[in-house]
Amino acid sequence: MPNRLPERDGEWIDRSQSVRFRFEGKTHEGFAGDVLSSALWANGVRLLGRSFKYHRPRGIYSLAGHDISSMVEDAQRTNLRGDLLPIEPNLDVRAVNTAGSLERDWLRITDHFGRFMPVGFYYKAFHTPRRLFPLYENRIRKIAGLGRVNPKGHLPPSAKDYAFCDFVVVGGGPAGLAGAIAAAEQGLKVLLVEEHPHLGGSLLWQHARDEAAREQLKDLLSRADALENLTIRCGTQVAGWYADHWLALVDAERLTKLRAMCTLVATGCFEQPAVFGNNDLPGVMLSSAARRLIYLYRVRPFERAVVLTGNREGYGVALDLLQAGVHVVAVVDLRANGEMSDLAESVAAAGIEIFKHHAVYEAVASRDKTSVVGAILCPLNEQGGPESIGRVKLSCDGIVMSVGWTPASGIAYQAGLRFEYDERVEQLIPESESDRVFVAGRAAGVFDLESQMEDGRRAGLAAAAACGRFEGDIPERPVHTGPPPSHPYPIMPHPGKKNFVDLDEDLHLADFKNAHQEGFDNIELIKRFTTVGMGPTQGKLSNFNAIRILSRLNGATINETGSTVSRPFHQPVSMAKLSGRRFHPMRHTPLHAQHLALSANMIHAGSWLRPEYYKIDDSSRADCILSEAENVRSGVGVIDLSTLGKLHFCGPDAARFLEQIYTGTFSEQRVGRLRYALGCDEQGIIIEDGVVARLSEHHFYVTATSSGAAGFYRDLQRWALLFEMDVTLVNETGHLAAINLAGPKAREVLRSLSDFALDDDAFPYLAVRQGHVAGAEALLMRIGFVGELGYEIHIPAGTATHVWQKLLEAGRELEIRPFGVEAQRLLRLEKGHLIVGQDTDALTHPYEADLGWAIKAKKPFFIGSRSLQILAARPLARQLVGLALPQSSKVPLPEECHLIIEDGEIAGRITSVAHRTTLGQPIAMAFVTPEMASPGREVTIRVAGGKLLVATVVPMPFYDPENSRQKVAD
Amino acid sequence: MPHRLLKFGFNKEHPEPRMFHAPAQLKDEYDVVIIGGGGHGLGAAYYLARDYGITNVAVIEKGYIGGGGTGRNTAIVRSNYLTNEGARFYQASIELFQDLSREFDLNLFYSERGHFTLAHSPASLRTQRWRAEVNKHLGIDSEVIGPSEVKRLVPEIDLQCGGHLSPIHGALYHPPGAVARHDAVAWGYARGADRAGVEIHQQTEVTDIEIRDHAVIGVHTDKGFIKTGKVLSAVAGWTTAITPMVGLRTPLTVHPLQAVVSEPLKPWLDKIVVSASLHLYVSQSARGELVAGASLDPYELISMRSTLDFTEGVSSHLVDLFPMLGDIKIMRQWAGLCDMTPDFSPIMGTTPIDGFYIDAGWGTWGFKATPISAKTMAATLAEDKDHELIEPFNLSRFSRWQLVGEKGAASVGH
Amino acid sequence: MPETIRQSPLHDRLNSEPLPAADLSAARLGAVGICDVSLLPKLGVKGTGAAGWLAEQWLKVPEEVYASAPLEAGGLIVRLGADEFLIEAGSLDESLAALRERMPGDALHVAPVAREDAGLLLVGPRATEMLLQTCGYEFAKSPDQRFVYTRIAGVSCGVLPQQILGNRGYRIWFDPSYALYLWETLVEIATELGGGMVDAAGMQ
Amino acid sequence: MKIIHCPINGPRPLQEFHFGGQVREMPVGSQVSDAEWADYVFNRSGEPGIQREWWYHTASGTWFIAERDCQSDEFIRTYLYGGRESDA
Repeated sequence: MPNRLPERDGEWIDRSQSVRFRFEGKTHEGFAGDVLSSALWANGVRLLGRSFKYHRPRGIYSLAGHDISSMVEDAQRTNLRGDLLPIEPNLDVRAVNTAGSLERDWLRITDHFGRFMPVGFYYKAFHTPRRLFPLYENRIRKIAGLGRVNPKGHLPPSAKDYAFCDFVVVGGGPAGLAGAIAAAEQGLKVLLVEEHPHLGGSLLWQHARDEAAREQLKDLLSRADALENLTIRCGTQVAGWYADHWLALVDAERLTKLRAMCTLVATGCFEQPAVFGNNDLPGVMLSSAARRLIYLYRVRPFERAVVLTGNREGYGVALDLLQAGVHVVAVVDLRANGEMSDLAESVAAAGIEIFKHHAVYEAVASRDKTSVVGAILCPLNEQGGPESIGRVKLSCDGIVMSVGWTPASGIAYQAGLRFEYDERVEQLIPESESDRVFVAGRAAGVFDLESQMEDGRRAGLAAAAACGRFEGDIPERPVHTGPPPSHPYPIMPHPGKKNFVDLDEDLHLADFKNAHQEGFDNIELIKRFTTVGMGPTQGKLSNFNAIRILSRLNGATINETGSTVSRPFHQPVSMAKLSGRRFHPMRHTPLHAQHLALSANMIHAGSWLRPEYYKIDDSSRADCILSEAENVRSGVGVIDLSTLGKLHFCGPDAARFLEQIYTGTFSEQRVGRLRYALGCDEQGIIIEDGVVARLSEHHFYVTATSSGAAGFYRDLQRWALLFEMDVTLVNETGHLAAINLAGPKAREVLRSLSDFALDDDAFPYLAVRQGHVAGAEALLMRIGFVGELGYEIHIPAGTATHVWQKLLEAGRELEIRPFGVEAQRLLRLEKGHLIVGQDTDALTHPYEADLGWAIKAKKPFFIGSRSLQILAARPLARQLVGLALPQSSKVPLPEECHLIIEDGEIAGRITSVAHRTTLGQPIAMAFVTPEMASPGREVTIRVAGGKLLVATVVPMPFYDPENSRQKVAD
Repeated sequence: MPHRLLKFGFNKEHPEPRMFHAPAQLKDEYDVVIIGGGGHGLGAAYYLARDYGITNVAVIEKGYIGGGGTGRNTAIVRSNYLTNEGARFYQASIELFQDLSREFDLNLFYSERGHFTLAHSPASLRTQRWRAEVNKHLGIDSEVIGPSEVKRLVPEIDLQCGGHLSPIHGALYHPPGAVARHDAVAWGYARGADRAGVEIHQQTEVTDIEIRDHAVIGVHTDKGFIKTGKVLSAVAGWTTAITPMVGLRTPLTVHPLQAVVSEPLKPWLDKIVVSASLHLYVSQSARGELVAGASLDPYELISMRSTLDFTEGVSSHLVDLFPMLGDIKIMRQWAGLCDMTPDFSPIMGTTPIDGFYIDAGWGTWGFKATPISAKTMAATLAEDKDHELIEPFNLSRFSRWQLVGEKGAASVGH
Repeated sequence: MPETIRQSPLHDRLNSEPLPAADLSAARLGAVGICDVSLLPKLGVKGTGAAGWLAEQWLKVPEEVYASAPLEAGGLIVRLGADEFLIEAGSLDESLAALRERMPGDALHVAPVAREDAGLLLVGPRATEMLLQTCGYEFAKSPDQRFVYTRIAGVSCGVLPQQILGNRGYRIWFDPSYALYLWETLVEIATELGGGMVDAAGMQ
Repeated sequence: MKIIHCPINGPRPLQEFHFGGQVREMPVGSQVSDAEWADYVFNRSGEPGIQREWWYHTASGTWFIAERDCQSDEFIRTYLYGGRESDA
């Protein structure tokens, strides 16, 4: 580690733990606490990555993950940021987006063709001739993108959690710490979140040479430590701020969703680069990066450095470099008058040459173009632009940029604050604060260290006041005095070399000029056309320079130019963390284990799991289904109907309420009897059907469709309010099980288990009875959905297994068998019963579905009644009919949703079909035009492969049209 | 390298003129005022000029061109709709799209990738088959395919969806399904309209519409009054702010629709994958980013704020479908506005107010309809009669109880 | 009704693995233990006459919505709303069945509600942490014995925070059709936190 | 995530709720024309600004009314239907 500096108080590395890791196939050594970039730089490795478009060499730039210069991948993960990636013993990474290797990336050739690829070039070529575009596109796709997805990658689910506090402080620098302490001292429950592994923020590097500042940090940390109601989370980023102080916190392990009452944004600033020729070469870096290297990782950034500055900070950086053993060749100051403070004297005293009103015009590249070997300076003219005469070339291996800042304002923007440009600091500062969102410190344009802490304290007290914990006076925000910390236009045109504005997207100054020339002259349009700020770091280092450039081009102020909107995330967040442990609630009927024991093939039905059919060895699915159905027709079967909605309507208005909900009448329904119930929405569209059982004068028990039950119950609750009904609604859907015992031998099975009379007189068709079955409290409904003698047995869920087993035992001699959803669908189709949602669609009204009989139009009102009145007066557009399909044909039988074609036009569609039935004849239900709906009419179906099949309209039901089977007497 | 790029290398100055101009001020009178400088509004202006020679047209845009739904959608183009009316309409749109780069001489990166609508249940597969059959009837390339075919075409997919969701039963495969550079569509229309003499006024807001005797006579803007007898409202998510100006009631409700992009990746997904059950759609852009979206936000809101629960949900479903994506990072999220109709079809054409034309109800399907809606609205304005393709979409269909039910094909936002 | 015919919705799931031994249960309770109390008999009473009827049955009816009160015979009563109550017996006895028998057959304003809820207890010092992984409600701020309706891992639940074995614990009721899902989810999290399923004995 | 103040359950995150649409007055069917009825069935206000809406707290089954600015997403107040009001 040739560039490692001696040990120093406050360094982040642990020299007792050396760590060997691999980069681009070579082994390197660093210390625990190093990130990849710092460890490589310590070892003299300066080529860390290649750029997105031109594959230019890149080194350390921000050392904060605000550029994509060092993006790497390993066998599992990709797009890892070297600036933020801790080195670990088994780390083995390579740069992303290189063809061949990082050093020999053959795509670096694209750099030479840059002039053929101006801004938006891809809009202007490749589209003619049209047939060639896919070829071009394929090439472009291949070279675009950064990391490769590992096709076998499979991160285990991580936990996600929720957290709560009164006051969240984003950023653990001087302002954030002071704010958190002030609020915690007032009794607020405070959470301070710091994205780096250690607290201190700018105190750690910007003020590192200042002994007093180091003491201040220690003091802040010990005060913070003493406060029990102040929690600190380091190594955690606030990825986004959402409505009502809902924050996404992301650390190495997980996503935490934090609910706060107030937010302090004390996120500091992103240092901004200068724009000059070759300003992306390895060796050109932000002053904050150089200082992070020196103070956090103890790495000497260069041998010989030139400092380009436009503020006081640059002089401090020069002294920092000097102290780190760097030969500082020159300080180049953009400002006409240079620096007036004592710092300038110290710099001059150290023998460093100061070039006032000069700029670095170009970084001189080594022959292999992978490092800086010099800097060309130029004097500036009155407008601040480069003079063509008087240029100076200095030899150096590093150029440090200290030209200004832009607030890390993303969280504040997301929290609804707006920023405006302030010429006192030449940066954006918050236009105002809300009563619960505060900004303090450098993000608010407060740069003096004492003032930053004062500003933090102010915000902490304001938060305490907002939470009702503080009533005293809240101080004003300190105002910046002295020269601005940022230079208003650190941007030098260079006709020959690329001078980058956006390093993610490889955009240089000319791209902006050209885009503007083409009419993209407002900030949003220029962003979209150039793609500035759209790369992985979302413009942290480029957006503001783009605004400065556009303002110049438009001759407008920064405030007139405006800015683009900040959106989450602050740094990208992995989908594994975002998704976390997945909660997909699934519902099981109480008989689930019974079905599994009977080899059921389970399928998802909405949120439920249901038996599709029960597997029998060596039998096909279709055989199993048909034999289940046949067993119901000839013997007896049981099906689990526990997914049905099960609702009670109780109270004096119960009948009246039902009549307003459903199309039928219920007030004169006899106690102990059942009625079919059809529900429409306000448009008159069918949404529900079920059975209403009258248990007593004021008590009805109602079944609803499995998929619709939850929503239907919710709607019922609202209708009860709206109609001002004295009715108590109870939803027992999950609390009750339902088993349908069906088939000619059903009664025989039930007889030995029930405590009430089952003969036709005592318990006729369409009657309901309450009693016990196999000792369990039960409600029985005699219905014939499948067209046979049948009893729907409703019992408490806890007794379902017992009752099911008793039924199977009692029916063993009669060869009782369970049947699944598919057999039931077949049986009901044979009976001509429609299924809402399958035989009806989002626009089907009852008249189309042959359910006009279920509408009691004389009722004064029910939901949908007025609409149905309108629909009834209109000619029908379609009608649901039964179709007999040919038994043997060379043409395949239709599938559901195959179309009916008449005169070359679509005239309907199959809604349900059964190829094999207990009738021996394939049948279907279909929508057809009314002209085609009469029995005997032949219709043509377009089936698989476009073939045409002729079928015949027949009356429904297909099976037992007299309904004698379900009414059967013993 | 295409020869068209050579000029950039050998010219000292950037050899490109302005694509569109920024007129200093509004004229007193225009033949047509188009509210909304998105793809639809600019396109209508373009076709009014190209097909009908009507060029005294102002496009009034309160922000910047293409800044609404045009620039916020996930740029998917398809025509595998459920109804006759819908499928014909969107198919006509695809046909225009396919030739638009040539017509504009601007590469829209119109890229046919193939579009899958996954079915996770037999019921969903039925709807897909319905769509496929209607499509085939109209000559649109769509087919229902089984799970193994899905796996063959998109090998990264987990047919079991992680095991805790309903597995994939099959899909509707629509080979012409495409993506395009959405911004460029607006720019292309803007350039074409601008060249024909149409004025595009950005950062200009319509504040009211003047009506006399049930007819439009002018438009108030924040930059002054304009006389005109014909106004087209083509503002999608902002329609409910415009229609009250003319006293028109509509079924529109506005919901945000959000989307996310991942960091750029080397290409691995060259298809467009949609799952209605998982509320997910995803494709990979030419830049390498995964662009993904889901269903509408669950309540009405005329705001483009983002939510975390959206990103959590869409990530979760992406990982359900593609388990390898756990490590991949979401870079940015955003939202657009969707003006939803009860039947998931647009509202287009003439209105009860003479001279007020509406192009709205674009919900989540506005981008893919851009060329055809622009063209048919231009025809409707020029001839003051609904173009044949959009007759079924007239606002009056609701009072006539003749809805065009597209929910089965459009309920997931893409 | 013979007791044996009733089963917890988790019956088969719990039968598939043996109950943890006492020492394992104790170790898990050092983090978070989860146990099934679904079989405790429950009764719901709903309707505008519910409060009055319960008072007539000599039950101490909680006045406020979401207040709960212990029953003299063991168990507890929770006021779920202005017009709705949940009663859970303290043991597998028949007392609630008797109460249910006394309900009028066709009262205008009192309706019995079949409550077959799954019932879980979360016990141990990390119980709150476990809820923080599954629920966006801040239980740290809600008092003991005060009922809360919320969502846990996507399932609508009723939660009663209680002191159990010296820690803040939680009694959770929910639709039994979600029992298997929620149990698997919570046990997975509990296991990560160093806990897991524990024997219900001694939990009450 | 938005916090919604349920009049019964207090402040809760949005995910505990279901949106029930705008509050609309149903006309008496027999007293309105077909066109007026269609207007009720299909048309909505949808304008930017404050609207009255139905919201449902799922776990407790509570329907209530919210006055909300559908542009700023600010809940102005919530109250039970025809019942007591509470500030949002």
